[in-house]
Amino acid sequence: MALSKLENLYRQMILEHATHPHHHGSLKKADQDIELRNPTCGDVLTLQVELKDGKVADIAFSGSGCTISQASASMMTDEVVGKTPEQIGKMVVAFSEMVTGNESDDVDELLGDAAILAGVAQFPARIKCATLAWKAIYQAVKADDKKSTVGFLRHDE
Amino acid sequence: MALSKLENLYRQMILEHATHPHHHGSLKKADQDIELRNPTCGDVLTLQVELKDGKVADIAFSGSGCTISQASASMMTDEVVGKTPEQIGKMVVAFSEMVTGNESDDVDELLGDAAILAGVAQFPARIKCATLAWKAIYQAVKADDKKSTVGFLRHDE
Amino acid sequence: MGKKMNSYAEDFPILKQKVNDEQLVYLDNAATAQKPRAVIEAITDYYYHDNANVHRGVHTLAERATKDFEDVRSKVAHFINAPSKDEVIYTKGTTEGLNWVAASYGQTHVKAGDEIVISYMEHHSNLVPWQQLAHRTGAKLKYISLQPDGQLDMSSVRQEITDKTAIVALAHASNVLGVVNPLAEISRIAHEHGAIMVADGAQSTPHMKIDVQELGVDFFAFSGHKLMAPTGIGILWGKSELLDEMPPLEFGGEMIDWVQLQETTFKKAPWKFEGGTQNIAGVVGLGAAIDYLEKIGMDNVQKQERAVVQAVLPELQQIEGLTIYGPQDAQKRTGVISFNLDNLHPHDVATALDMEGVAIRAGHHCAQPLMEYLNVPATARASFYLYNTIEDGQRLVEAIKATKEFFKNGTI
Amino acid sequence: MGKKMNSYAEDFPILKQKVNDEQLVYLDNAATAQKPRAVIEAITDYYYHDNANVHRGVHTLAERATKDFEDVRSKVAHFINAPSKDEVIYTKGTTEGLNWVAASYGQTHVKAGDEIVISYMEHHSNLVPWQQLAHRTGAKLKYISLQPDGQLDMSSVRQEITDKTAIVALAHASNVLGVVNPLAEISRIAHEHGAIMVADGAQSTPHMKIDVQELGVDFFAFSGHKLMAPTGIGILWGKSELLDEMPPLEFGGEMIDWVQLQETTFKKAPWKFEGGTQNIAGVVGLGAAIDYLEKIGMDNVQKQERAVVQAVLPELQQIEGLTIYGPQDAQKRTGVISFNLDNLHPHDVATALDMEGVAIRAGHHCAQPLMEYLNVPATARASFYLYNTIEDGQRLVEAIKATKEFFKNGTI
Ligand SMILES: Cc1ncc(COP(=O)(O)O)c(C=O)c1O
Ligand SMILES: Cc1ncc(COP(=O)(O)O)c(C=O)c1O
Repeated sequence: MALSKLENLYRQMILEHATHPHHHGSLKKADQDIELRNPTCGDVLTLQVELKDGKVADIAFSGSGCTISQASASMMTDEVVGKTPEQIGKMVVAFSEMVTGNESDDVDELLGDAAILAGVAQFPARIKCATLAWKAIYQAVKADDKKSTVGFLRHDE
Repeated sequence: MALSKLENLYRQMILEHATHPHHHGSLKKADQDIELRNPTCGDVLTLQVELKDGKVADIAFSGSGCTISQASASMMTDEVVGKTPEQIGKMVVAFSEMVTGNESDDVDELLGDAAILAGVAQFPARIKCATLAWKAIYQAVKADDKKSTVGFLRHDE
Repeated sequence: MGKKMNSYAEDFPILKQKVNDEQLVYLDNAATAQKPRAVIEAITDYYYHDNANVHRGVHTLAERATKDFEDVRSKVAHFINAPSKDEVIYTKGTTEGLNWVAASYGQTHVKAGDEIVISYMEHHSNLVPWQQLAHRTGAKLKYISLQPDGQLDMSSVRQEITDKTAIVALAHASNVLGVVNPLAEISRIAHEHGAIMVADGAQSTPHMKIDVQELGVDFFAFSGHKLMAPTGIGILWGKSELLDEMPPLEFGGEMIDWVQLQETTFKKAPWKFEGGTQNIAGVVGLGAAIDYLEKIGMDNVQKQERAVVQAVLPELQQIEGLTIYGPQDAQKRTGVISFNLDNLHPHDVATALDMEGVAIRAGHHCAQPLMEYLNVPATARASFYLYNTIEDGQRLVEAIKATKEFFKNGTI
Repeated sequence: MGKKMNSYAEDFPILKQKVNDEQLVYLDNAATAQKPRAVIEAITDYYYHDNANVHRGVHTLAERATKDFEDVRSKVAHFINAPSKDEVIYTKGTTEGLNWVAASYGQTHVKAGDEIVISYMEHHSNLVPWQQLAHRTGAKLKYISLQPDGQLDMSSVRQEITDKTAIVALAHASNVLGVVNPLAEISRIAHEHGAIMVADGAQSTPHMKIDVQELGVDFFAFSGHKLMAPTGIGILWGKSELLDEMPPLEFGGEMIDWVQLQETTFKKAPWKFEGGTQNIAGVVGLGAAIDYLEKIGMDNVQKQERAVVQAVLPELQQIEGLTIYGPQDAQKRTGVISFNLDNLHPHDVATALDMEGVAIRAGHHCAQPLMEYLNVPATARASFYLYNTIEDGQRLVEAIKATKEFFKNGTI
């Protein structure tokens, strides 16, 4: 049956992250506090980031969204802790490329567990769900960056 | 050659009326003074009417327009002198019907020479040229009539 | 009732395709309808034989195009029982029609302190234009509440509409809840208070006989594309007394009577609203869509859809964990069925159904205030049209069950 | 140059028909262009395979339609060399695009005492919106004069554009005089005075390579239907800094970011301007038209048309009693040729030509102030496009001669 194909998208690890998201909640002390929406589906994501020594020291997210957006947010928060804005910038680009079908060789290394979201590339309508959290962290750590070079960040749809 | 068909439209009498229009000019004393335009082709028609004893006593028109609109105006002015508004109303309806292809048996009687414009029915794009003057006389003698029953009078195109 | 209830699907070539290796079941009709062969061929015929710009031309093609263009206006007038074809204005769609009423009639008739009354179930296209008009004029925007089953609360109608009300604007049929609002009655109430009544007919016109005079409304807007006609064409109907008072909004082209360097006079309605070259092929396609629907008869269209809903709704209601919004009685519904499954996000449900070949929509359906009112972030929505069969409904039910099964090990 | 110069006509099925028993020669291209088979088939393919509403959908058809819709935006950006696809807004046509600039940018940036500068050759669509904006804001509308041969008088340009000028709005190419205006130079002058430059590209975009950056303009509007694309679709391009400042005009549908009961936030440009369901099939058709033209190359399109005009113009000039408006030098012209014959009314000429199978237009061409300026009630107009051949031009010449002969016994 056709739902078997769904397993490419909803891998076990993704379902687990969505059901029991990491870093879910809020921070007492945040340097960045960002709310992003995916108007198409009604998703809301609030992201808080604490920076120390030019690195992400702590992070938390909350909001409502689908399995993919929740899992992606959970995985993203796992991966960016301890990273510099520059490193995060590279991760966001790699993630953006990966979910639009241009997977590079080093995604596992760059993105860790989040690389499992590569399957989203086969579900174009869901790309926006996967990228919402990455869009948020990108804005949080590079808030002064006007014209982004990351494709999905410029498309507001 | 295809222009021979043109003779159905540009009959000799029509060309004569257009070249030497009757009642062309203006009245010293007019009871009605109406300017109508055919915005599609830039035609302007000014019509002046003098009424006496409930009948059209004198009439004059001026303005610029194509052969058909000038000839039609000239013929119309010939036919309406001495007629009551009621009679004119009937003539206008008959003319409107005739040029849209619904010629009745009594057009010759009702419209006199103007019946020769029946050929316009084969040239739908030119109906508006032929009816402009009739629209004007209709408005001149029935200016209080709100919703006209004459088809072409309601269509502003 | 036989199994193969109708053969209308035969007229819609797009339905004969596989999507994700499954036979397509298109249940996103509230978003846009598919087109019968007759409509698509009317468009190609137009481009292959008659294409020309309208009104201005003396030559044969221009005359043919103009005749087609104006004949469809009469056809539309007949379709919605408008008193005159001169009250039928071509627009881009419902959104443009409603915006024009707000920007032209509203801007010139609504003043500070006036009230504009809409409801919690409105589509953004019948909400934001009024909200922004209220901002611009200092008027107050008020909302009619809903009963628990999603129907308009008539006591709230009577309470919100007052002598201060200038405009009441309501959906004729909801794009989420599947209810039809009693506009004839509400028009009477609005008129008693000296307000005008604007109807958003986007979701009703495709599915039932419309009689603007019986509804008693002052303006009625709908979209061609939800009615089997092409995209980019819609209709705004308005009472001629009101249209006559309204200033045009888009200047240029055939809407003009006479232009001088510093002054311009405009044509009468409907032409004064139709600035620039219109969507002529869209108009031709709209005419073909109306012909197609009228040949079947709008009452039969409605019967056919109701039969499908009556068969499907009870089966949906039996799925454990499935919440259906709006009336639970199939007699009180249109073919729009919004739902949520367990605590799955509707987006996940829609993706799963798409894998089964069943095309539905998920999201806020351009009705965010309604989502808040229902206290859900979003819903899934299946919506039926003439060409859908009871088997299509069955496929929906099966696909939902399979989705439930797939996700039973839990997500959010 | 061989006799059968091109075989493009083969791509346009509509041209293969008889009109009044004569083979059709379509020379009304400035009003609207015919569509190549590739464009018509793109529309039917869309309706037969992919039709769905865009942006909002999760299912496969919706995703396909959305991709098509957004891909064409990039295609258009490339076609006019726009820096970003986000500056490309879908409209109904040129008229809507220019009206939006006037109603949104103009309304929020022009104040009493400011000046708006246009020219005597403007189409009503690039005249009345500015005239009405001037009325609403108390600004002054000024006109640039023309040289005797119909070209813009550059000394008048320098005189009319002053430090009070807020907006300069000009046709890139005239729909009557066949001239192309030197927009790059005028943009510089406008910018020196702190004014913005709006270009009406309706008559240039179909016939020559457009580079909005080279032209230096701030807004550029054109229509699909004159460019072999469907009716009901057009483009407004604007610089993103300006688009960002502009309030949206039509509310509802996908232009929205977030709607609350009393407040709404909007998406960014271009989406904030695209209220309601768009003309999706029209967009797909526009993409196909651009593909068709780019495959040939816009420079070749221009060359082809110029060759025809170069062959036809001298022959027209030799007809006694024929007045041709605009430059008499074929090198300085587009394929638009307006004329009058003796003291015949152009309407009579157009009817006579139609009898010969030659479709031209007669009237004021939505340029009444220009007619006054030229001191004629109306003109006849033949306009050529890619698929027209030298033989088509010959047919025009012969038909005009026959008309002259027919009416030689005199009319008005
Ligand atoms: C120069 C010019 N500007 C504007 C327009 C208006 O274009 P549209 O009718 O497609 O809006 C036209 C076409 O009629 C034109 O020739
Ligand atoms: C109830 C309702 N109103 C208005 C609209 C807007 O219609 P359109 O997008 O065709 O302008 C829709 C469709 O999305 C609708 O369902």
